[in-house]
Amino acid sequence: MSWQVIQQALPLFRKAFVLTLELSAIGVVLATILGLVIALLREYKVPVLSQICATFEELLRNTPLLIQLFFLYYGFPSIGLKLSAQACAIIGISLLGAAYMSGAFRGGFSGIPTIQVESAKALGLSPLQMVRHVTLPQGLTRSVPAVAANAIFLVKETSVFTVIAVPELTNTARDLIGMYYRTDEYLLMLVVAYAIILIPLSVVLTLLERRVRRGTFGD
Amino acid sequence: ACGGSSSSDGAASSQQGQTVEQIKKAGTIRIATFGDLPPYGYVKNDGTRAGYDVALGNQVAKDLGVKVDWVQVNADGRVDALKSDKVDLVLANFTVTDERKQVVDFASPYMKVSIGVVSPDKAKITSADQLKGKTLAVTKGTTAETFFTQNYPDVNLQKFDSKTQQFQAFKDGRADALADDNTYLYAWAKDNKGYTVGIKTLGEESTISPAVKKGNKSLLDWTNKEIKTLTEQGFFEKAYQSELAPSFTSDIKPEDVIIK
Amino acid sequence: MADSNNDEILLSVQHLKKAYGDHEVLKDISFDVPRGKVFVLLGPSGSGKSTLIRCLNGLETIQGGTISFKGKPIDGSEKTWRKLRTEIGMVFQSYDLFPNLTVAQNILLGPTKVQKRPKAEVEQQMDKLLADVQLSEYKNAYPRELSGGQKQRIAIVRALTMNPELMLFDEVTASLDPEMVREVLELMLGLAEHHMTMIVVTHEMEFARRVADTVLFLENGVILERQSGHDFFANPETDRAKAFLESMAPISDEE
Amino acid sequence: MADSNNDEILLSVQHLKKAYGDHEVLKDISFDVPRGKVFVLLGPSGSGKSTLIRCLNGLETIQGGTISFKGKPIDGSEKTWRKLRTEIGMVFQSYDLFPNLTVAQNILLGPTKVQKRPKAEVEQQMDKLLADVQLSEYKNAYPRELSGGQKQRIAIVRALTMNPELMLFDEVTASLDPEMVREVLELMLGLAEHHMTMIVVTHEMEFARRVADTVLFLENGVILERQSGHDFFANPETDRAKAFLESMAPISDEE
Amino acid sequence: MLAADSGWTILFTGDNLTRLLGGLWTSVSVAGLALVFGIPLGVVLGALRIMHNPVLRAVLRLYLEFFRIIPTLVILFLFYYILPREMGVQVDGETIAVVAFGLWVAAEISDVVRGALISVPEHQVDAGKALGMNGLQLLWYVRLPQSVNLMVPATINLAARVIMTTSLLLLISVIDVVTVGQQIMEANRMAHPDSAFWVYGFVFLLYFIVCWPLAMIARALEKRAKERNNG
Ligand SMILES: Nc1ncnc2c1ncn2[C@@H]1O[C@H](COP(=O)(O)OP(=O)(O)OP(=O)(O)O)[C@@H](O)[C@H]1O
Ligand SMILES: Nc1ncnc2c1ncn2[C@@H]1O[C@H](COP(=O)(O)OP(=O)(O)OP(=O)(O)O)[C@@H](O)[C@H]1O
Ligand SMILES: [Mg+2]
Ligand SMILES: [Mg+2]
Repeated sequence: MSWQVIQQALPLFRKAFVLTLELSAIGVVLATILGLVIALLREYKVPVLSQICATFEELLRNTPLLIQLFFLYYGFPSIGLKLSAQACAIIGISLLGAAYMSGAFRGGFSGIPTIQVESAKALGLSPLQMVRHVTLPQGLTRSVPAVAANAIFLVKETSVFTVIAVPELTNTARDLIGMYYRTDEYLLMLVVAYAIILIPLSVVLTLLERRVRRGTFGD
Repeated sequence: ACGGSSSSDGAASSQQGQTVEQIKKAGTIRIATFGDLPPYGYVKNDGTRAGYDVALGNQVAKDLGVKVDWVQVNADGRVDALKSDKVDLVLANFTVTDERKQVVDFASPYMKVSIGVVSPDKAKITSADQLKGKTLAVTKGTTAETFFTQNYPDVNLQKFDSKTQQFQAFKDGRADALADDNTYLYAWAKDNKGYTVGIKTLGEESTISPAVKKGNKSLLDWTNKEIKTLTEQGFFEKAYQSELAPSFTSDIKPEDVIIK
Repeated sequence: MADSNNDEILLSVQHLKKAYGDHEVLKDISFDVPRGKVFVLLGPSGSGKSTLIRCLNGLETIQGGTISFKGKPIDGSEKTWRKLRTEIGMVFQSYDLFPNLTVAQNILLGPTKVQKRPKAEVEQQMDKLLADVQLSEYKNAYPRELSGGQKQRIAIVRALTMNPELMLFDEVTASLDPEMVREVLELMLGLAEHHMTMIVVTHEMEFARRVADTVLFLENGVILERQSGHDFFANPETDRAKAFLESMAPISDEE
Repeated sequence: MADSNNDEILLSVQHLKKAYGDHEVLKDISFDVPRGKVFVLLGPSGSGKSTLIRCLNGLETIQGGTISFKGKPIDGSEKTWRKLRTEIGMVFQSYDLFPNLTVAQNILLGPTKVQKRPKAEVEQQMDKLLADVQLSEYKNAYPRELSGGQKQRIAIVRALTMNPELMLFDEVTASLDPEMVREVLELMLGLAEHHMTMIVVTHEMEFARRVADTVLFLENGVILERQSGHDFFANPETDRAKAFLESMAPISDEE
Repeated sequence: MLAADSGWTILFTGDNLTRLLGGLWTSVSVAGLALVFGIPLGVVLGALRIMHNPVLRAVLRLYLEFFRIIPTLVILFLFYYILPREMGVQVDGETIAVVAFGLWVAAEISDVVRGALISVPEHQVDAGKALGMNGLQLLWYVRLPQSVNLMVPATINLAARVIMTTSLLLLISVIDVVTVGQQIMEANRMAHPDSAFWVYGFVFLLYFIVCWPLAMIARALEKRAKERNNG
């Protein structure tokens, strides 16, 4: 272990760290929004669209991100569609994330007791009013744990971007190892970098989860 | 190719790698090579390996009287394959550099090489200075990557895991040029119309050698002798004609590549 | 409860049929509920009481027969039911307050969003009703801060704030601790005294006896017996009703 | 239940204290249960009845005081309790049969696996007990095929097959449909008549009155009143007990 | 695009199809072995995690959190670079992957098992205790049988995830299905310049064909478990 090696690599790691953060943030936000839309389309069985969304979800959830990225990055140009590596990365993680987030949201919605829907009906609420005042707020609250777990999963998945030459953390570490052969130092830095992102994130999400649950359901 | 972990006797071997004796006793030699780099190391449609490096490896095994257990690596995996005892010998277009000498032992060279740059005819790059601010595709762990990182920090490097990915991305127009060993570029440019090796040599000319684990004197000595014998027997000349020549344009001569 | 003679029929059920798949749960049910009267549905578990009361609020689609409200047959469309539900209040066994809203928000939701009544007016009515049930202090509490009995009383207030003409109650005390049963039953007794039209499913026999103008005894999806409250408890006609009443009596009578 | 004079004290509780964190749930509880007697614990919700009865079976660790069984103080270790639990049977409010085992497997589990008694002998005993409660035909049924009342009766049989010297019951009829309460209570009355020593938490006042040799009235973790069953119901000493009895009485007495 | 000379034909040239399937088999067998080692270990760890020993629980929790926090790819690299050197033995990529994935599986399963075990209602455990059962008897007669129907679907889902994660094997020099695909693309780069679309597309499909049925089975079992719990 050499401190000097670590110091020299710091600027590069810092840049990679920021990029990983950016890509993760964009990915998680887009995935959440898109996932919610898909979940609502499926929950309310919007014709055609809900079937398309279901197929999309199954396809993405049951194939590895790495292959999805290869397909987007190397495969699509041969049929005339060329996207930059970062664009592929963002599209890949957002779509994959959306498929997972949709599942999380649908899980949240389906956890709402039927009695809640029935008492909303008994008050004469229209379907839209019911979504707005009853099912959406309760469903979102119930989704929080699964959404949080997915967010962490997505941040971790950004490591796969290494395969399409996006200079995020994993790519940078492997690159340095390949050039200077200081495996221990670079691996340590890599692990620490992910720990710095993910430990606070998982702590915050756990707290949020607890608060939301206590807030709404009192347990 | 589930590389058999023919793990053999004890601590001695794991410190310096397997000796020639141990390899002979085991009956197989494990050689690292590329799988996606025609005409040096690649896999044919029938699943068999072929190429210049592969031909050398087969000869080595024949002379040792053992079978080959091929381990496919990417450029950045070559050192670790040795370090972590996954292979006995690397025959994967391994350019000799000072950094690498500190972590592995190189045998006598069997090929000459230098960094080259290929670019589209439409926007031909003929000098390294033209690359400033442009995007250059390289493979991780190659001399080209190290060379540009150290000498031309203004060039945007796009770093890929494997040759396939590097060339594919370049062909998709994701980079302005691609740098790698000139020898592959000749072959690639011949296969791909519309591309020229605009810079034939950059930096110092280097050599390509077999590599063994640091301290594996037994195998190192044997390999040095083997290279000498094979050179004398004209093996490399023959291998050049059968493996490389068909892939190269006619302006490349055997003496550009092989060591006499 | 004195018989009133201006017998307007508020709700009329004719030949109602309801099946889940092949399983016929309600078979040819007919009865009329005059305005101001209290009907109590009794019957063993599984006899179809909940299903019947849910049909009366459009929560279940029916397979046959007609339900008429204020003389008009209901066409069964979701839209019609949605309008009617503002006139027919319902309270369920399980606490059905919305956990994400405060007591006041729970109560105001229907009147302001569905009935589009002015908020100030509804708030005034709410305050009065909350005061009646002695729960004014919980106006800004969330349901999780209330006991079961308090929750059920709020659920009743919520339904009442819609100014319904008919109230449906499905075993509203069944999940309550014994000590909380009374506070809810007393609230319902009060409603009956104020001539609210109600259909009540309950297992509390003493309460049923006091409150029922008419008892409908259901078994196997059929109305087996239909009597005034007093007569039913004093003198059940069928053996099944007799056995049922016995099974519900406290264990002491054996001594 | 006639007083018996050979007053062996089966269970003795002295100065028992139990707290959850800072919250003292039981404060200095003392009482002796003679063999063959039935003690009924009464008290409002949250007064500590369940906690107390769980302490008597070692399901809660206590913070002070001693519990002695058959004259020997219990050291409180899990191992000691494990041995004692084969002599102290317990039945809970929630149906606690193992859903993955048949009725027979449920009953045989404790005697054969824990007490290591020969299977044939236990089966004979089980058959007799099942016949007593008229549930022989359900021997190979799974709990999900039984009604709530049947489940609770099997749970009692399961506890009895261990040949306990003391039985603890915690509101065993509270989750039952009203029609099923009676069949369980009758089984318990039968046990009392056969001089099983029992400690019973219940909300069924009539049953309590009939079965109790002694009533302990708990409030806030303290035994507020301790009387013979007959006296407690006829003439409660404290105002709290009076109020409690009133709140549990059927709603009719207001008429 | 579906012309006879288009890229898709290389999938069926020579031994390419069997080679691709062979690569997939490598991936699936690595996943399979990792599950075979990881699941029993995970069950034991999960059972230990519901015990009251705080040190043991903290250690096991830390073990789980490590695998939760660090991306699987990074874990794979850690093992790839460090394991052979430290162990002083020759290990190939497959073995490393089996060990790394196996420990990961154990971590995840330990959480599945723990979650399932504590989801068994407390009153069931109390009922077991009231019959005088000891810790092991409670585990064996009460907790495990009542929670397997929760564990099985979660385990199948995990299996699908492990199979998908084997796509990373490419990065530690295992000849997996992607590597074979790249070999094919290189060998045919002159005749079929558009092969990337077809080869990667085909690999995508292969993964889907393996993982989707697993997901469907898991979902069906989950639904059944839920229905059984309610009924
Ligand atoms: N959603 C449903 N699907 C299928 N069958 C149902 C459904 N709801 C109720 N049933 C069946 O309909 C019958 C009547 O049920 P219902 O709940 O109306 O009885 P109940 O009289 O209210 O009983 P309880 O006193 O237990 O509440 C029962 O046999 C029940 O199994
Ligand atoms: N596990 C626990 N942790 C903290 N507090 C508890 C726990 N169990 C019970 N309590 C508290 O102990 C007190 C007594 O509870 P207990 O369940 O013994 O009452 P109870 O008399 O059985 O009431 P009920 O009639 O409702 O069953 C209550 O204030 C309750 O909140
Ligand atoms: Mg009902
Ligand atoms: Mg209790």
